[in-house]
Amino acid sequence: MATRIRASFQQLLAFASLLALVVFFSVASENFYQAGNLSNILLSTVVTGLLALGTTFVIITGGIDLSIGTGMTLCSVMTAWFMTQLGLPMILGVLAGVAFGALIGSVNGFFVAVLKIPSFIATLAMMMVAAGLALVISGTKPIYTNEVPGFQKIFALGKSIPGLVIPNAVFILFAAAIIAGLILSKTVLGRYTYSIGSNEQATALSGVNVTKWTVLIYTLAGSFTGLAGVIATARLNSAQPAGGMGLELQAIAAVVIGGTSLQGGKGSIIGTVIGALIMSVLTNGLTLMSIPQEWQQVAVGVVIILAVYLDMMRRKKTAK
Amino acid sequence: MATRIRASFQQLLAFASLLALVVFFSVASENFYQAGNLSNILLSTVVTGLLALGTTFVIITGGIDLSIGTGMTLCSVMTAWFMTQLGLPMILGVLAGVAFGALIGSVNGFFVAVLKIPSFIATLAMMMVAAGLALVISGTKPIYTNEVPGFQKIFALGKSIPGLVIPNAVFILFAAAIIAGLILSKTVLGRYTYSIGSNEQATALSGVNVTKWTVLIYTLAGSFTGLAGVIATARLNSAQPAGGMGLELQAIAAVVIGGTSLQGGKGSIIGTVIGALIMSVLTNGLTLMSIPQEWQQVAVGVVIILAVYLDMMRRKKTAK
Amino acid sequence: DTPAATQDAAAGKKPYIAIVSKGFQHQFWQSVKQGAENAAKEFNVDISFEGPDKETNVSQQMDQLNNAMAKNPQALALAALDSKAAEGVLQEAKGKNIPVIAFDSGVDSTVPVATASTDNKAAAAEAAKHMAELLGNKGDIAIIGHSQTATSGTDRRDGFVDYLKKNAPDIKVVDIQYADGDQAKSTDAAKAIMTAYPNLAGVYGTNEGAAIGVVNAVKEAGKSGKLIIVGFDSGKAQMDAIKEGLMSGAVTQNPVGIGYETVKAAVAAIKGEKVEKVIDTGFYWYDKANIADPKIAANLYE
Amino acid sequence: MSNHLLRMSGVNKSFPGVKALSEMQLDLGYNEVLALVGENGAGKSTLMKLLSGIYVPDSGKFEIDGEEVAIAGTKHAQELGISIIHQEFNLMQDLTVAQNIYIGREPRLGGMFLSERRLNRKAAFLFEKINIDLDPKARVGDLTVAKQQMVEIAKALSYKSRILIMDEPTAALNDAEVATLHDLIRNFTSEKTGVIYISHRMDELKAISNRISVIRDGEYIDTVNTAETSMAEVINLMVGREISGNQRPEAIPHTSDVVLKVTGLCTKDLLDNVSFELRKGEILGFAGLMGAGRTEVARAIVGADRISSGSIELNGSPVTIGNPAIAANLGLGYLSEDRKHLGLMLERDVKDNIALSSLKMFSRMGVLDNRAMKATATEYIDKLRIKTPSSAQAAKNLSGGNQQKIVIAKWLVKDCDVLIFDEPTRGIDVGAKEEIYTLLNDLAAQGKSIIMISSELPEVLRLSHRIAVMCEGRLTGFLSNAEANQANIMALATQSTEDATASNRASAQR
Ligand SMILES: Nc1ncnc2c1ncn2[C@@H]1O[C@H](COP(=O)(O)OP(=O)(O)OP(=O)(O)O)[C@@H](O)[C@H]1O
Ligand SMILES: Nc1ncnc2c1ncn2[C@@H]1O[C@H](COP(=O)(O)OP(=O)(O)OP(=O)(O)O)[C@@H](O)[C@H]1O
Ligand SMILES: [Mg+2]
Ligand SMILES: [Mg+2]
Repeated sequence: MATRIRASFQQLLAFASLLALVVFFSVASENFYQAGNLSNILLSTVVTGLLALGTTFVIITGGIDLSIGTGMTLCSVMTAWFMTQLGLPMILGVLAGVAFGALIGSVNGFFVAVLKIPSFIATLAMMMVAAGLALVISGTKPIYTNEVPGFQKIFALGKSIPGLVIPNAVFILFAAAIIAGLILSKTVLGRYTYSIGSNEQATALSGVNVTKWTVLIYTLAGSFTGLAGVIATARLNSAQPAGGMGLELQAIAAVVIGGTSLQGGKGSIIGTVIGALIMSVLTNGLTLMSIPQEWQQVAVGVVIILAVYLDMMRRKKTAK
Repeated sequence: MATRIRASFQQLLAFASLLALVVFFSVASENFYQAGNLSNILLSTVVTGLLALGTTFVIITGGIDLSIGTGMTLCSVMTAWFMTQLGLPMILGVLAGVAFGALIGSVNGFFVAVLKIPSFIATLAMMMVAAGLALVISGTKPIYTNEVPGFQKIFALGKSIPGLVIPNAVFILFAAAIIAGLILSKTVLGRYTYSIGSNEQATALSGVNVTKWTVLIYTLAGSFTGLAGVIATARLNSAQPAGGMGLELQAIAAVVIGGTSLQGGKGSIIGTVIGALIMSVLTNGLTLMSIPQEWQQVAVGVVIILAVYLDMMRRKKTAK
Repeated sequence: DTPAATQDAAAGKKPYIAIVSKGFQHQFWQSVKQGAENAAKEFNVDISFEGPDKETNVSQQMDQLNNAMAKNPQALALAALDSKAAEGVLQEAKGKNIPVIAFDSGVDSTVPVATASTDNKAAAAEAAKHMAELLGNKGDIAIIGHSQTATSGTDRRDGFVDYLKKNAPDIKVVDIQYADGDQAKSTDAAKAIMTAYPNLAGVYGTNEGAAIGVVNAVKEAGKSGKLIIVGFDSGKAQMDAIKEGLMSGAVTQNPVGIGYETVKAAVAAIKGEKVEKVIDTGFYWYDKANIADPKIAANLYE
Repeated sequence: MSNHLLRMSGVNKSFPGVKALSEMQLDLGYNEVLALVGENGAGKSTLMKLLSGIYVPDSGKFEIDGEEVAIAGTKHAQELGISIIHQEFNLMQDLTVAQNIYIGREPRLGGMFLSERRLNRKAAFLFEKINIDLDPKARVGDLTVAKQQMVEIAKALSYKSRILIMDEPTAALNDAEVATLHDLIRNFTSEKTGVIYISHRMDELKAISNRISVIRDGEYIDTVNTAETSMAEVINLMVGREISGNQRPEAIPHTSDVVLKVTGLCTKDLLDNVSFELRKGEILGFAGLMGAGRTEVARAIVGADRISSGSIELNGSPVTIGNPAIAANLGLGYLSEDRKHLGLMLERDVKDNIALSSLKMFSRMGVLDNRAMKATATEYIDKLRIKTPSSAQAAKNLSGGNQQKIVIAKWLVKDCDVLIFDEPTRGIDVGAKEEIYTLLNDLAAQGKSIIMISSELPEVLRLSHRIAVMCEGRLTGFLSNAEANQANIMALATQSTEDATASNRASAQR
């Protein structure tokens, strides 16, 4: 009980960081605290947020996933390819996109768990392979999906709830976050995610098939990458085969700002969501304040340090 | 003794990987194994190689340094700025450039050792700050150094050894590697690098001032980043303020291919040098074979996995 | 008067124009920004200028577009990385009566009231024309590109290659490598190509970084003067190389002019004045002979 | 000059939810070995960590040679002449033995440069002086737990300290090594020095200590002169009740089914043709010197290490066990000797640790039943008397012995038919040991089969129906409980290869 209260207190405080930023920007720029802009912020969180959800699992196991950025790009290309070249109906195309992400994840998992290659290097290699394959498969050209009726509307920009300016993509992110949260806290897979991150050897000696579960965890993480690819495609109505590189660092930053430890064994989905929001509030707010872009980069760096440091200080206090 | 033999055997085998690549490309492309091209390969290794040297120390402590890519860019800008705006004589400019790298490193070290921020996140933030500052300081314009007499010749392209086509930058890399190797294996700082990476807590309990030494180690690593910035400036006769991002991953890949463990506690400079050479031989060879670039990325990814996997298999065998 | 402008007049503030470009770090975009700022001062308007970190980052540009719209601009200027992806925001702007000005390679849409751009393909063809002349219409050449996906990269490649195919079929493009416009990477790639094709007669670099990379490569390989090099854009290093004869010449667009014309058109649109649908900011071939020509020099940046 | 080398009084220390020490007092005389005993979680390690500068006391007075000192940190403690062997290892696995011992005090070639040669020579000299068999150049990570313990001991002795604290140094040592350690201690103590010695092995207190201080639940109980006090009295002071039981088990009838049959087990490194049978309801003790290969047998059986040849039959049918998960599925559990690295998730709570092996039991279709997990954890906290504020306490905050109980609980919850316990009572106090013995006996009585590896011969004799003895990777003999005693076990445990080949040759000639 005590720990639960303490844990939620911590998240409350991470949330406080986010609120502080929101209040600051609301004062600094009149355009910030407006329905339309808040919905922009949420929308710009979706892809990084989805990537961060998946990678939260990987990081809790003590691993890291550098392949999510270009992996997302590859999934985006594959989704568009499935729909337009292969002619799959929309919903099948979406599922195939997610499944392709899961496939990438399972390959990562295989390298890490079966071949015992450090996750940093396995996913770094996958990052390059995915970047290359996205260009190869697309023929280095965007694949457009505007011929797929309803795709953009349903999976990105449509506003299903009347009266609310929030687009569907945002709801998909929140639904995914809830599912991820439940998996992490309520299922065997979630528990093993923490166990493996806490002490992999002890977990293995306790009779847990660490290899199998690690592959599964990476596969799950990959399916979030796949979903991110689908949403990115829907939003742009096209798969953009270049790019994606760098997104992984943003996603990882979101996860860490959210209080998940890179040492493994600790972390939460709600933290990750807050972390992702902090990142996009920051970018949005600084832009609205018309800060020159080079200074924005500096500011984001400084805020990351501050957020993580304050979070650590609070933890220490609550732990005392 | 036995361990030493085993260690050098391992490096022999990593070296064999490199040789295998060289042989392959020599067969695949008649232009590969030619003095001029080999010197090209060496020259293209210099900057990543220098970055990899510094980051080897950080990785052996169990940390990671993501700031080396854009940090190098910032050092390059500062070097050019010192020489042209501040009008420092060349040699002082070079020293100031290296010192600036050390400063960046010491800030990283401060965050990691004093504030206890995980190195991944501290250096990620520094990566962004450095990228922004490079643009700010340069006014987003390249700073040219062709007015500095001898700079390019002495620190990059001049060929000091008659009859050899190898440019000075390459000798600087090898000199730096030798110094790094000596520091790592023969000095107290090197010993504590391994010790902190093996068990930071135990090292601290043994009365070693872990905070101080960690800051020093990051500072040392930063000075290699500074040197890389100097050489990059000399080679291009200008500081290019954009870019540098992504270089850190190449450098880390080189370190890991060279057998240094991301868990910390293990690693060697000779391995890093071989790792860096493997990366540049690969890029050069694939380009000579006119492999389309998207396939090159795929190939590099695959080779990284293979190299690390084979290295691990061999280790297992020799360890037995 | 558009409603947006009326609102603004009531608030007693300068009109505000949001500019979303394709990049911000590179010289070219900084020159566009410079031109825009010049115009902003001249016409007494506020502007903001923003672009993604990389020309491949379409979704970052979408976020920047959204952010720009959140600032309720009186006009929006856009150099779209992907026109179709931007269509939604363009429609939103249209719905809110915010005039849109397209710039650089333009926006493939009916929404923009004006386009201030250069035809990248035509400019590349101009470079190809000079390359062909200098080579006597035969020989092997290579291209160092700056992007295999961004339209500026593909247009400058395709315009060049297509011209040669049509007009100088004996010139063979033996290899194309891309190096993100990074000088060091471009240098290494060009050196490798020169090694693989020892008889290479010419190299074309598709932007400033690529062109300088080629120049460096030739210098480092000790082949100065043995290859024909043509480039794109300007910058001090490239201009020096041309003056020294290392490079035969390059095509420059008019980035300052693009920025200036864009803002000028936006101001006109805000006032409800008629603007020209297409504002061709032009491109120029420059070489050792005409580099000092004031008409040319005005389009070059250091 | 004071007649106390070290004296502390009025010491208090609290952790969140735990009052670890209250008004604690202790004094150590010159030329004295003071034993400090108490149940698991009594506060012994905490007190020593205060003394060595790792924790800061809430309040309390510390005097050395009668002068009050405030210990500001680990380095300061070293400067004050206090050195400590922690209950848990503090070694750098990737460094060599010599590098570990002299970390922070490396011989230098002037300035920053190291002299590896002088370092190794210095270490070799130290080992010779204190008569420990260690290779200065061996990588610590390659050593067994026992050897690592020796490294810790050598390291502590290498400081020219006056107060030496040893927190359960013998938990991982067998009797021969314990004897060596006692010699070291006797050599160390002098008119200027003293030793605080923490142990749960009552038998050795008599041999080594001058006085015994007893603490219970963070409070000081009493200090007695060793020579004048019986161990029963000490135990009584410690646990506040009588500990009964010294009965020895009967052999299991040969008619009982063979549950586990291991034939010709070999590993690349060490094991050589290990064959044995384990019957239903049997406790088979494994005895042997450090490095004899008992742990390796266990790891090989559960698939944690690769075997080069040999076969395993479970309930009469041959099985291939590629990893511990397969073993667990077959009802074969292994409790590791190294709880910190191989047993516990230190950052996770008690409940998660206890449930780790049995999540299947606590879940339906992959969804966990947290309430059931908590109930079970609470049940075992009571049953094993694990001292913790709640089942939600992080494992790292528990005392060493209580951590060990968690690992045991983990395997008790998982309903295995064959359990391999490797040093199960390492760091567990006498009272709790009895409880664990009772549990093991109960399990055997229920028809479970148990392999118990232990370096404490009394424990092996106390529990095992049968005893297998190993030496240098081979099984050198089996003894029934009735015929076994310390002498014949030691004889088999030291029957090295030469003896064996000699006797084999002899028997072949016969
Ligand atoms: N860092 C900590 N945080 C919270 N509680 C702690 C911490 N360290 C120790 N404790 C608690 O303090 C009490 C005393 O622990 P200590 O380790 O001193 O026991 P011990 O006498 O050494 O036991 P053992 O014989 O099992 O080693 C225990 O209840 C333990 O759970
Ligand atoms: N991680 C390791 N790396 C290399 N050798 C090891 C390792 N662990 C154990 N050994 C070696 O294997 C042999 C057997 O060790 P094992 O731990 O099985 O012995 P044991 O009988 O259980 O003794 P102990 O009482 O030390 O646990 C020893 O010679 C030891 O040096
Ligand atoms: Mg203890
Ligand atoms: Mg053992």
